[in-house]
Amino acid sequence: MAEPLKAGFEVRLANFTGPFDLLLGLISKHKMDITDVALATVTDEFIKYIRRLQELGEEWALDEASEFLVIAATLLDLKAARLLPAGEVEDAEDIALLEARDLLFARLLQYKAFKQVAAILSGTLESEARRFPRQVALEAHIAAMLPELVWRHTPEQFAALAAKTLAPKDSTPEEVGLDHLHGTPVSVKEQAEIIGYRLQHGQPQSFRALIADAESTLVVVVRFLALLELFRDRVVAFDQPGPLAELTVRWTGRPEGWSSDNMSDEYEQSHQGEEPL
Amino acid sequence: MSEQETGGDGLAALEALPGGVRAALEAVLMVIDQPASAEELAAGLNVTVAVVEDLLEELRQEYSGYTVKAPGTDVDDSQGDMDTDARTSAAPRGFELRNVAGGWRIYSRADFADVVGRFVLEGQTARLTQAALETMAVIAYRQPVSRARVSAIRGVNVDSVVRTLVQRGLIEDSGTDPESGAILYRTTSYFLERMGIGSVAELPQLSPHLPGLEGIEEFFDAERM
Amino acid sequence: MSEQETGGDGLAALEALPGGVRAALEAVLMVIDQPASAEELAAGLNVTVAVVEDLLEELRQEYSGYTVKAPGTDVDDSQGDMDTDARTSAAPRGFELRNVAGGWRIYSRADFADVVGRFVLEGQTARLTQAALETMAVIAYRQPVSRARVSAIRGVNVDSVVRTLVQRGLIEDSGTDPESGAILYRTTSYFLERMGIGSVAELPQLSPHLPGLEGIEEFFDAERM
Repeated sequence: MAEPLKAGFEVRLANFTGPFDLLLGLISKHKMDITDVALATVTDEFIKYIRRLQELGEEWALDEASEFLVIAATLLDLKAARLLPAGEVEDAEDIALLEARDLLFARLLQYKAFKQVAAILSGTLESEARRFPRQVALEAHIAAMLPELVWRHTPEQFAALAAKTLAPKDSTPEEVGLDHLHGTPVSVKEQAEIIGYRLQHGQPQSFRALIADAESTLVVVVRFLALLELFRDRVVAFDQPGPLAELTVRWTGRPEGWSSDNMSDEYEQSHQGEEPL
Repeated sequence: MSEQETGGDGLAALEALPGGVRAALEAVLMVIDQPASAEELAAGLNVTVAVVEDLLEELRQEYSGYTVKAPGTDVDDSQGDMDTDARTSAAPRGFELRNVAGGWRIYSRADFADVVGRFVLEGQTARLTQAALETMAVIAYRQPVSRARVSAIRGVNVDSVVRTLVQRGLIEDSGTDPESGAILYRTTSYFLERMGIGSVAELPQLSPHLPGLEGIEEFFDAERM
Repeated sequence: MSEQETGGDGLAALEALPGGVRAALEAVLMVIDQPASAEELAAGLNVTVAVVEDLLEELRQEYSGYTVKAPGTDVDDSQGDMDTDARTSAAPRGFELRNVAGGWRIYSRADFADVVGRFVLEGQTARLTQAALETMAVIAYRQPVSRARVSAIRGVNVDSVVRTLVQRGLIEDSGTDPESGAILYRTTSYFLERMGIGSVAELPQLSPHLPGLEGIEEFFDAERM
């Protein structure tokens, strides 16, 4: 168990390739049907397993561990619900719990399906690997018919090409979209001013309306931060009837006594000397 | 298929050679290093696609030990089968002709894998890990698909596994998602070759493994991204 | 050659397979790239050299259109032979088995050089593709290097591109890696000639283009397999 663990989270998982795999493993160990609500009985083991991984891992890869934690949390919820006296579904919390359970089952079933077809693909790949394609070098008399190669690269051009090709590629290009962050400076103060102006000179507005004209996700985020700042400065108030329901923002400050200059400028300070946010 | 419908010229020229068009087709099959479609072969031989298709099928059967009538006279298959069993050509050859990934290609017969493997280390690929297989499966059935979606289905980060699959030539970049800008991946024709199938439509059905979850994709799409 | 002089075991095992030792030999011959000697073939098939030599001669003749009896197994041949002469085996195949410089390999039949050449040249260009150039660059600066390493550096499968470069005479096999057994490639003198330099030592240094990349090899090695 305590072998040198270097290569990442999956190695530490020994036989499991992810949280669903672990969950499926535990379920089949208990000979349970996946859709059985008694899923809660594997919760302890699941948590225990994660704890053990945590103890083993020098640097517990947060990124990959988070999925385990999400599932562990859902399992705990289910277990808690089971411990409580059975009753009618009454409030939003009960419904959320049921949804969480269904979501977990659905994801688990989906994963199980892919695991099954992966096993089929594996079998096919293995039996197909017993056939070797003929792929031999072109016979000399045929190769001789190929047109003479056009080669126009000077050694220097060739070296430049080699340098470019050998340069390490960013391993996760998909996640590197930071360019636009540095390209478009968006200031919390500026956005607070925009929001402040709209709210002072109009009716209470929903958050949705306040970000309707935001040209990028970054602006949405910054407006949200600006709202938090305004809230701390006690010039706005929020109304929200329930979780994830529409968020309405109203102006509660004195009509004219506010300007963004008075704003606590934690954001601007913390970013001084760096690229604009 | 169209402009050479007669196929007469090509046929006439090649028929003059020993073995005729059939042997010429075999000769071409000897030098290709990736599957060639009937259309490509027909164009190269300057005969019609129909002629090539008949010949390919004839060679395929012959290599597998079914007796087939000589060249052009491919008709009497039913009759041929009768007295076939005991004859020389009834023993399969050591190689086979297969239609895989949209093209035809010669392979050594699977029966002899152990012996052939001693000579051909090349192209023998290490087995995929369980994580790679599962990732491969999700991509095969959900393509084109982003790493984020594959991650969501498998519950773990798949970045390094995806990179390995790309290097192995089993999947490739197929552009970016117009909304998220994420790179989308799809399987390659090399994947089809390795699977011995003509197209992804021939993959085993996923639905029998997914009881009553027909709408699940949309569900997750909405929920995830 | 020596310790298996009886060849009994190997024969027995292979004879049980459809087509027997003969088909096994065909299977090997069909997929090997480098010609193999009778001794090597015998060792791989685990039969005596004499058996292999007989079979090689038999196959050679058969591919060239001489009707040959099937191996030891040819039970009903007398009966089969009657109506055989006009049949398939009398026409030469499109391929031939040749012994060149002490090694055996299957080639396309020389008669069909024109049609084969036309097929191969179709779509061939005199220029290297960008993918081929990049692969060439990696091999030139990292030689001797295996395809797996080039794949890792380029992030894509390079098998077919490497084959093209070999075919173009720009790179060649330089033995195998003692650890992995993978084939290593290096540049040829033809490449130097085309570059107009005397040796690979004259290739421009990469450092001006690539500051601080000394550790790059280790990076890729560690990160891959």
